[in-house]
Parts: sequence; C-alpha cells; structure tokens
Amino acid sequence: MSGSTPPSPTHATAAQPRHALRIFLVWLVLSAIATPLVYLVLGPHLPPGGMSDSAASQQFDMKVLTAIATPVVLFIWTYFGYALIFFRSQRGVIEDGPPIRGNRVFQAGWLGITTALVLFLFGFGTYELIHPAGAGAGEGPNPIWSPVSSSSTKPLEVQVIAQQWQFTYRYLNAGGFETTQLYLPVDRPVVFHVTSLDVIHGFWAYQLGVKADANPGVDNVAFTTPTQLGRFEVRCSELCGIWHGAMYNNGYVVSAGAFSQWLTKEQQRHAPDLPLLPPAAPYYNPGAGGGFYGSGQEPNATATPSPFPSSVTSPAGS
Amino acid sequence: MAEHSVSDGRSGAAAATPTSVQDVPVHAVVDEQAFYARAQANASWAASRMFVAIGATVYGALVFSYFYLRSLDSNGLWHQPSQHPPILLSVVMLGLGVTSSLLFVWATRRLRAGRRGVLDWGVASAITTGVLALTVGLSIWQLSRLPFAPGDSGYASVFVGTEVVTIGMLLIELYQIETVLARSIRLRGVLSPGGDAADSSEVMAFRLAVDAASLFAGFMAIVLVGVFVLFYWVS
Amino acid sequence: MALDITSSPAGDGGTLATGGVPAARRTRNDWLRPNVLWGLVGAVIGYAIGHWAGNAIAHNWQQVQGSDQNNVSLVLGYLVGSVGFLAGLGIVNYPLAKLVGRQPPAPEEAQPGLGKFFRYTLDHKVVGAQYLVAMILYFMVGGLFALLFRTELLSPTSHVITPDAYIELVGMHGTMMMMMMTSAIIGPFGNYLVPLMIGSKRVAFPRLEALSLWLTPAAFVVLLSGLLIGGFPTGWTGYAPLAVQATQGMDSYLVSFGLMALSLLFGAVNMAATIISHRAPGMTFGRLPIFVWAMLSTASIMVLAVPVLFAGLYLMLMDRTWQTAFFTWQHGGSPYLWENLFWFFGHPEVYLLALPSFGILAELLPVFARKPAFGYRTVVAGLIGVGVLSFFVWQHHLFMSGMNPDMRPVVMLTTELISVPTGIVYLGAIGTLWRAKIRITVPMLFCLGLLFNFLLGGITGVFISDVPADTTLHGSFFVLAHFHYTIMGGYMFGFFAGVYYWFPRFTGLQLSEKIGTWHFWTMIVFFNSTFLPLFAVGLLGQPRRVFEYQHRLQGLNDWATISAYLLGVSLLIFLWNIVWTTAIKNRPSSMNPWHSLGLEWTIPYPTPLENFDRVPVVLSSPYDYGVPDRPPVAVVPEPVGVGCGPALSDPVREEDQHG
Amino acid sequence: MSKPGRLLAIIIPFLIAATLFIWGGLKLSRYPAAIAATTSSTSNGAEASLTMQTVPALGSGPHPDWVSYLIQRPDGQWVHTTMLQVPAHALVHVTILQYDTGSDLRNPLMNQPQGTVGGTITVNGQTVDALTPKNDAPGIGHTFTIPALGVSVPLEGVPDTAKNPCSAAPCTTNYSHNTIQFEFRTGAAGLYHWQCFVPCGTAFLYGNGGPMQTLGFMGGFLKVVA
Repeated sequence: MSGSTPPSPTHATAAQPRHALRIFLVWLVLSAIATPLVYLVLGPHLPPGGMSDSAASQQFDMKVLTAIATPVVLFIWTYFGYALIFFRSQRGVIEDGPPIRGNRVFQAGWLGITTALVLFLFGFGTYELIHPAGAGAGEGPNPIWSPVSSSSTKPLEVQVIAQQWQFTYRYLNAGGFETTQLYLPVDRPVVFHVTSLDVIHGFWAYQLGVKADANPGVDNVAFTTPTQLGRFEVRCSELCGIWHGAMYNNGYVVSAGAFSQWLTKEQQRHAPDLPLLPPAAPYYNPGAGGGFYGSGQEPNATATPSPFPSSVTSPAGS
Repeated sequence: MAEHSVSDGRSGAAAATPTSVQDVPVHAVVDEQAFYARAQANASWAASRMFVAIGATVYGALVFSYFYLRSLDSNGLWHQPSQHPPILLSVVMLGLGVTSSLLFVWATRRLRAGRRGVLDWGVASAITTGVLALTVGLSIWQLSRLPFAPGDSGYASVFVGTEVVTIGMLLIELYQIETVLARSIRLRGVLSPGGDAADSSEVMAFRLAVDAASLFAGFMAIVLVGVFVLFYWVS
Repeated sequence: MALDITSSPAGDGGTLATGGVPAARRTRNDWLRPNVLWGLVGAVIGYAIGHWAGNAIAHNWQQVQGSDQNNVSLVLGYLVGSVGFLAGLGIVNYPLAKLVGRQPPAPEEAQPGLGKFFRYTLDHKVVGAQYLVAMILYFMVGGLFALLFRTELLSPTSHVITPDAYIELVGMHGTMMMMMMTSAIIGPFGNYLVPLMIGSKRVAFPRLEALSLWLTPAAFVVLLSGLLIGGFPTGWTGYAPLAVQATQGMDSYLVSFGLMALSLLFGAVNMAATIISHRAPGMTFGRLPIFVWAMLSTASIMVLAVPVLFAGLYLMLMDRTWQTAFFTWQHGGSPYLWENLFWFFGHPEVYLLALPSFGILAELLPVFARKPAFGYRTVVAGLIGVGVLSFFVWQHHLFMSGMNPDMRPVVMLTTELISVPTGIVYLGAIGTLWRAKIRITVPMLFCLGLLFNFLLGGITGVFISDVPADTTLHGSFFVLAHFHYTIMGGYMFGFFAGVYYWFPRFTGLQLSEKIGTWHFWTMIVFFNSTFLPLFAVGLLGQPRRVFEYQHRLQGLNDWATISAYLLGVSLLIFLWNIVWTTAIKNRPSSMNPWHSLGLEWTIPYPTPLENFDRVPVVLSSPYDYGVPDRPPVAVVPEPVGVGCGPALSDPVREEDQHG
Repeated sequence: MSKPGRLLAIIIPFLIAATLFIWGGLKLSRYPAAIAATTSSTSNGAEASLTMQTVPALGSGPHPDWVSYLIQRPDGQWVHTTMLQVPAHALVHVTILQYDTGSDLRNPLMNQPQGTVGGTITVNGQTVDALTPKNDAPGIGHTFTIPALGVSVPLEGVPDTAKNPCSAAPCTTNYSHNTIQFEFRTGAAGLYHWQCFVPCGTAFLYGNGGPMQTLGFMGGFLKVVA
C-alpha cells in the first residue's frame, strides 16, 4: 500500500482472507484438544490433593478454574500469534492500516462474555466456599458455614496456638492438654480453633487444605474432615519474624484406634503440666507475661480486662 | 530504525491545509496569557479541592479506626468512662478554632463580594491567625496533661492520634492564612481600591491563594466540630 | 471557582506565582548554589538536630532504657534530616519566603550542561529525566536484593545469609519495588510527557512536582539506612503486632514510606491538575492520548488511596513512639485495623502499578500497528473502571484472616469483576492489531511481552480471587509469582517499552535496536523462567518469605534462582545499551524516529524551555493512522492577526532536523 | 566530555557500586563463628559437651543492654555467639549457667523439660522432671529449645532478690546463678535452629523483639556435623 489514498474499507475486506474464521478454527481445535487434557491429565495432580474433604474440594475448584482458563489463554495466544504472522508491515516500509476505530458487536460481545464468565466464577466459587464448610479457610470466631453435624461422630476440637516460633495444639475435648504434636483421626470432622499468643501467624496444613491466620485475641475457626491416612505439613503462612521460615512441623492422620492410643499416651505425658495451663478458652490472654512495653511499664496495670467477649462461647465444654 | 520510504502512508500530511485550521475556534488562542491565567485558576481550584480531599481521607481513616476499634472492643478495652479529657478546655478550643476559621471564611466572602476593602479582610485574618495559634498552643498543652496514657484503651489511642493530626492540620491552616495575610500586606498598594492593578498576575495569584485558604478553613471548621462530636458526645 | 478571573486582564505571564517557569535570577559559582551536595550537608545537620531533640525528649522513657532503642530520636532525626536535605536543595526557600510575604524567589536556572540534573529545578522535562535515572537506580538496587536472597534459597536448609538478614532483604526488596517504583511511569514519563502530549507549555504546579521528585532520594536513603540498624522483619506489608515489636529498622520503613506517600500525593495533585486545566485548545477529553487518561486515572486513585496509607503509617509511628495502642488487642487496639488500612491503600496500589503500563501499551500499539486505537472510549472507560473498582476489593487479601467471613463472596465478586475492565485492555490490543501493519521494534516487543506476561498474571489472579483455591494459594509462592507477573512482567515491561520508545524524546539519542532486542529476549525468557517455576513452588506448598523450605522443592527453587541471575544479566544488557548509546556511540536520533502522530514528537530536540512557541491548537486525535485526509494533529497559530501558522503534524520530518 | 571521559564517568561509579554491593553481600552472609563442642568417643558412641551461660546484659557491643547466650570455648574463653557445632548421632552433655532473672511464660507448656535423655534435667544438682511454680517462684529466665529435635529445657531464673546479681557478660561463677545440666541426642547431620521461648526482649512488645529476633542473642543454629 502506498500513496496518499488508502484503500477503502470495503475494498480491503473483500481482498482479505477470512482471518476471523481461521483464528476461530485454530482456537477451536486447540481448545478442544487442550481443555480435556488439562482437566483429565493435569487436574488430578493439582494441589493440594485429596487428603481431606476441603483439600478435595479445593482441588476440584482448581481443576475447573484451570479448565476455564485454558481456552481463554489459548484464544489470546492464537490471536496474537496469528496477528504477528499475518498482520505485518513490509520491512522498512511505513504504511497505515485500515482506520478501524471500533466494532460495536465485537466490543459488546467481549464485554458480555467476560462478564458472564466472571459471574459464573463468582457463583461457582461461592458454592464451593459454602459447600464443604468454608473450604478449609479460617472463618473467624462465629463461622457461618459449618459442617452439617452428623449424629454419629462428634467433631474433634483442636486449638492451634501459634507463637513466635512454633505451633502447639490443645485437644479441647480430650481434657485440654497441650502438646507440640498434631495427630488427627481419619474420617472424623475436625474443628481447628486457630489463635496466636503474640503476632499474626498463619496455620497452613497444606495437604489438608486448611489455612487460617492466627491472630492474637481472635478465635479463627476452620473445618475439615481428613479422609486419607498419612503425613501432612504444617507451615506458618504469615511472616512472623526471624524464625518464620523455621516454623513448621508435621501432622499425621491416623486410624481411630491409633489416635486413641496416642491420645492416652500424650494425656499421661502431659498430666504434670496440665494444671499449669490456663483454663481452655477461645483464645489465650497471657496477661502479665511479656507485658506491653516490658513488664516494668504496664500502662493498664489497674484495669482488669474481661477475658473474652461474651459473644464468643467457650468450645471447651463440648 | 529502517529508512522509511517516501511513498509511505503519510496520507494526512498533504491535507494540512488552512481550511481545516479555520474550523478551530479562534478565540481560544487569542491571548496566551489569558489562556494560562485561566488554566492556572482552574488548576488551583482543582488542587485546593484535592488537598481537602486528601485531608478528608486522612480523617476518614481515623474515623474508621474509631468506629472499627469501638465495634471490636478488643479485650473489653475500647473506652473506660474515666478516660475523658477535660471538657471545659475542649469546648473552649472548639469554640476558638471554629469561630476563627469561620471568621476567615466570612471575611473572604465579603472580600470576594466586594463589600469591604482589603483592610477589613486583613484585620479578620490577623485575628484568625492569632486565635489559631492560641488553639494550637492549647491543644499541645492539653495533650501534655491528659488524665490517661495513650496506650490505655482504644479510645485513648484514637484520641491522641486524632489530636496530633488536628494540630498538624491547624498548623497548615495557620500557615495558609498567614501567608495570604503577609502577601496582602505586600500587595496593599495594588489591592486597595483605586490601587494600581498593573501587576494583575500577582493579584490573581493572591485571589487563588485566598480562595484555597478559605476552602481549607471551612473544611477545618467542619472537621473540628466532627472531631468534638466523635470524642465527647458519641463515645 | 476563583474570583472573577475571566474579567481580569492577565499581566505578563512569565511571573505567574505558581505556574510559570520564571527566568533565571543571577549566577553564582555552580558549587555554591543549592544542589544535591548541599542537600546532603543539610541532611546530616538536620539528622543531628533531630536526633539530639529526640534524645532530649525521650532518653528517660522506660522502653528506651530497657531496649537500647530510642525510636523517638531516630524518627525525629529522619524527619528533620529530610527537611534539611530539602533545605540544602533550596526547596524550603519558597514556603519561607511566603511566610514573610515576599515575592517567591525564582530558583536559579542552571547553566547548560549536566549541572541542572543535580538541582532543584522547575522544568518538568528536567524533573522527568531526573525521575527516570532515579527510578532505574531504585529498580536496580531492589533487584540486587532479590538476587541476594534468591541465593539463600539455593538450598532448603543450609544457609548463606543469616535468617534475620534474609527477612531484611525480603522486606527491602518488596518495599523498594512496591513503594519506590510506584512512580516508575508516572514520575519519568508522566511528568515529562503529559505537558507535551496535552500541548501545554508548563505543568500546573512545578514546585510540587519537583518536591515529589526530591522526596524520593530522601525516602530511598532512609529506607536503605534501615539495613544498618537491623532492618525490618515485616516485609513490605508491615503487619501490625510484628511491626510494633520490631527493632528500630522499622522506623526507617515507616518514615521512608511516609515520605514516599507525600511524594506520590504531591505528584498526583500536580498531574491531575495539569491534565484537567492545562490542555491546549482543541485537546478535548475525547482526544486525550490514552496514556494521559491512564495518568489521570492513576493520579485520581493516588489522591484517594495514599492518604489512607499515610494515616496507617502515622498510627503505626504513634504506636512505636508515643505508645498508643492502635494495633495491640490487649489494650483495645486490633491488628485487623492495620490490615484494613494498609490494604485499602495496598490494593489500589497494585492498580497504580498496572494502569500506567496499560496506558503505555495502548499508546504504543497504534503507533506500531499504524491503526487508530481500537475502542478508544471503551478502553478509557476500562481504565477508569479499574480505578473505581480497585477501592472495593481490598479484603481479598484477608480471606484467611478470619475477618468478616460472610463478606467473602461479595469481595470475591468485586475482585473478579475487576477482570472485566482489565480485559478491555486486551480488547483494545486485539482490535488495534486487527489487520494492522505491525512493525516489530523494541518498544513493540516489550508491549507484546507485557501482553503475554499480564495474561498469565491476570489469569492466575482469578485463582487467587476464588476463596476455595485461595485457601491453598494464599501466602504462598503462587501469590508471589502472580504479582511478579503483573508488576514485573506487566508494569516493568511497560516501563521498558516507554524507555525505548521515548528515549529519543528525552535525550535526542536512540537506544540501539540490536542491543535492545537482546535485552528483550533475554528478559522475557529469563523472567518467565524465573517465575513460572515459582507458581509450581507455591502450588506445592512453599509459603512466602521463608528461608527454609521442603527438600522436594529444591530443584524448582534452584531453577528459579539461576534464572534470576540471568534475568539480572539481562538488565545489565539494558544498562549497557544506555552506556553504549549515550557514552560511546552518541549518534543523534531523528526527530520522530517512530513516525508517530503524537503531539510530543512534533517538537524538536532539545526541547525548548517552554515546549511550544505558542500554545498549539489540537485538531485531531493522535491515533488517526490511515484516516484519509486527516487534519494535522495540531497547529501552532501565529500571534493574533497574523493568521494560522504552518502545520506541525507531519510525523515524518527530514532525518537531520534534530537540534 | 571526551569519549574516554564519558566511559570513565560511567565505569567508575559502576565499580564503586559493585564493590559496595559485594561488600554488603559478604557482610550479610557472615555468620558468627561456630563454637565446636568438646567431643570424645566412648563405648556408647560419640559424646560431646557444651557449656553455655545466659547473661542479663552484654555490657558491650551495639546492644549492651540485651540478654544473650555466651558459649565457652574449649580453652575456657567465653564467646558471644549462638552457633554451636556438635557431632551427629551423639550424646551431648549441656551445662548452662543461668545468671538472668525470671519472668512468666506466655505459653506455660514450655515449663516442662522435653526431649532430654530420661526426660529430666538437673538443677543445681537436683534431678527434676518438672518445674513446678512455687509461691516465691522466680519464674523462668529462658528456655533452650531446639524445636526440630523436640528438645526444650526451661532455665529457672535467679531470684530478683539475689545477693550478687551479675550485670554484664561474661559472668563468673562468683555471681548468683543456677546451674542446669542435661543430655540430649543429636540425629542426622544438618542445621537445626534453636531459640528461647521466654519473652525476654525487655521493653519490646510481647517481649519478643530485639534480642529474640536477632541472630547471636536469643537464637542460633545447632550445626550437627557427621
């Protein structure tokens, strides 16, 4: 193209090959191949696996999201790849393209499709969030999405106490002893009450698909039901200071029998220090220890704070 | 960069004929000085409002902190009834701050309406400057003898935090009013009725500064009342 | 509205109190006039004064005696030192002169030469160039921190640097990149180009603009000085109880972030006011270059988001010095308060980084596709929509925090909705490239790289916005890889596209296309090679900011580390390109090397002090490529009565017309 | 400027920057020197012994008022470091001289000795398996805890009313102190972090700042070598 008379749009359209059709076909073929592959082949390997119901639901969620993302990514790649091959100017020549300023149908279609996708994702995500009891995420002191209570098994209540820099666990409906080990029975719902003694930590049981921030003075509740035996990693997921990277340990999902054996052994081991522990409560309030800016200067030494808000009921009674 | 060929698509270049230029409204380019004077006025108008928006957002964050901590009532320590700054001093400070700010706003309005001369306005701003300085001094004095420690409760924290911000804001207001006052003194020959208005860019800059100061003073009057209501009535 | 401006006859505009670029006053020996060196002297004196005052106030406070740490004196030292720095540069002369009602003194104009770049100057072009150099410096320093702590991650358990140094470096890198680099596009390109693009001779508030520049070195030095006193352990997010607990290095974070917040605010006010009020006749909002729209949207977000950050930093500073208890739950505060205040700023901040690069993308694509910008109004609406929506999504950073769990579906919706206006950027790109005449140049390559990277960044963002998926992904390396794809892969690629594209405008020299191509290909390959494995690392369970990780992840981590080194080499190629072009080859570029229709390319180099001889009259959109019989973009009219001047629109001048 | 001049003007700052960077990097990578335990091999396998002391204040250095651990070198010299080196799969005898006063724990679980041989520790010659708070309990001064090995030993504090408190490092046995002795077994070679769990960073929020978060004061590494 040269000169001061650019071709008229109609003329150009007639001469052009049917780019849109070609791009669409390439995209369709690629998506038809890739999407099932992604869902069926990659999907089962997506984290966090299926060690608990919440982990399985997260894995399903990621499978669906990846399957939806695949055609979107492929469309962009196909289009830009095609454009870079076919919509090139000749080397060393400065020539103008057709002056297309917009296309109502394309723009409206684009907006409509992206909005529809977004609304679908929102609906899907909300369903997945509600469906297996908050999807293993921390739900604050008054969870609104809790598991449907099955009459046969009472959930195991474990208080996770994060401090700089380790996790300890209190088994609230097994006498309330405290230990550094985390054992869970298989196929029994677990309620984690995550709290912190000092700064913000994050309780992340990776294979269980459980993550809840440990906030001082807050009882952050997360639900899950382990469904497979094995080992899972517990890591701190919020930066908490120098030893943040070293704040990890392993937990174990064991059979019901092995769990009660372990429970008995630990109860005996920790019998001496049980009286030293504060009464089981939604969260620790260590009071005097540590103090505010050092024990010498307690700005509020006279005030007797109420231990916890009345809205939080103690889970220890169960 | 590749050498471009002469026969490229500079399709529009040849069309730069005077015919298309004549479509431009000519009055828009009549006077460059007027153009930039107007631009500067618009910019000053916009910027003064943006600064008020910034100030309002800072206070918004503090008000959010107030209600957030109040709703959480962490450890039952939002507020203890004994923790109140002396009410009499606070009322006096509120009265001084608000009336002086409003005085300045009022004087500016009169000046703008042309009812009175600059002298009248100057007296009002001088009074405002003095009273504001007094208010700032009283605020600092009050902070130094609070009946509670800053870390005693959520209320105490927000109170101390807000008071310090308010002192800073009052100092900004004070600075603005003082500078326009000082400028009006320098420009008194030009500004007074029948004065020589030769250097009118100076006059315009002065007017813009007065407007900005008046806007900020009005904002501070509202803020002072709001802060008072928050800490002495609502809590 | 101001007083009766319209009726007042304008005087000689050269001495406009706040707007003009006043003429030079007098000349003194260059070394004696205010410059950076005097600024440093002022900083040292100021620091000493502030430190002394803080010791006088707080030396007998209990927590000072108990901990060896006097936060009051350190903070006062930093603050007074910063004021001293500005004073040494001659910036406080103006506000002081105003106090006594004097005519504002015009800063002395520098002699021609490099001297003016080390001074406080009111020329927006000098400020833009200073910003460019400063931003490249901050970026490189921040990148070096990343290389250092990636070295530590070569091994899961044996350690090269100490764990406290590791966290300091992570925090320094994050803060340097998120905080200092917020100005990376609006600073250099916004300040330099917006007046040229809107046909203005000046910016609205040159003093604010220069102040916004000179606050950044102060913030930079204050931040770096934190390393000398123990650093800060909180990362760039500064989460609360840990930040209240931290040693003095935390103060350097707070003060420098606060200085930077002021810088952003001043810069944004100037930017928005300039765009609103200083557009040339005919430069309607419908003809505004998209880059300018992006700057306007960015500046508007800044004005509303940054004050909240400023307030949050201030509350933290009060907690650490005055001993309030905003963030200590046992005394009636709450760590959640910081999370809310910080992320209310922090999420719009992410779009402060995204929008300018979208602007550059949308600005450059038409030039290299030689087609009009596709869906101009839709794209502009998208930019504004991103800005508006960005204020409603901050709680998605707190999905796991236990705060307002019932709000999570709503936040999920708003977060995912933001992908609609973001997608419009792709809509614009697709439409602009449709049947285009694409020229592959280095800026175009970077634009395409931006599109490639941001796609992955955006898609992975959808994963994170989804609460169930986020339960696994939150706080993991997946999040880290996601935002590096949007910020490094999007924002910094946009930045480099801008550098290559506008370098001739800044310097009259064109960066080598050959070296630039090498830079691009190494950068995009090693960028992806660094951060793609990190998606996997996060999915497989490695939390962020850890110095020890699972043994099974060592292969992926090592791959990422080695790629990171090579990415560093790629940036060295960029530096070499600058050195090669400016110091070795130094061959002038043509006036409009890209044959753009943009108004900024109609001005010869060196750019005159007042940009345009007369205020130009804008006649058409700068994207009218291929439009038959398009009018010139702008004309510069002769003074009244003489008639209309020659057209300035011809994009292709003779090659040797530069200055 | 001439071309060589321009080049020099660029290369010299670049070299300065590179030097600064390398110097800074080296500085960050410098761990305190590790003190090796005195080792011996007996019929039961390798054995090692470590002697440490805790002091309420260092008295020198950049943080003279911070609490810290000191390690005794084989030649009897006290060194301010927290880097320990012990052999793998060995029995380690530890002696800690505790000169600091005590305070409350945030997590009372740490009151209990754990992971030592026999689950017991010897305090001033008395073997105990639990520290129970007495009415006039001086509290816990520090703990010596290696989380990855499950070892945690509480170090009872010196009473506030002690006759002859030590004020600055290194303290000699003339000052009031508690002697705590215990043994633990090391596992495979590797780097294990150890720390104190008593919030003893005076005047820092929750007591966990300052010395608790700085390597070389209340935390360090146990280097287990094969």
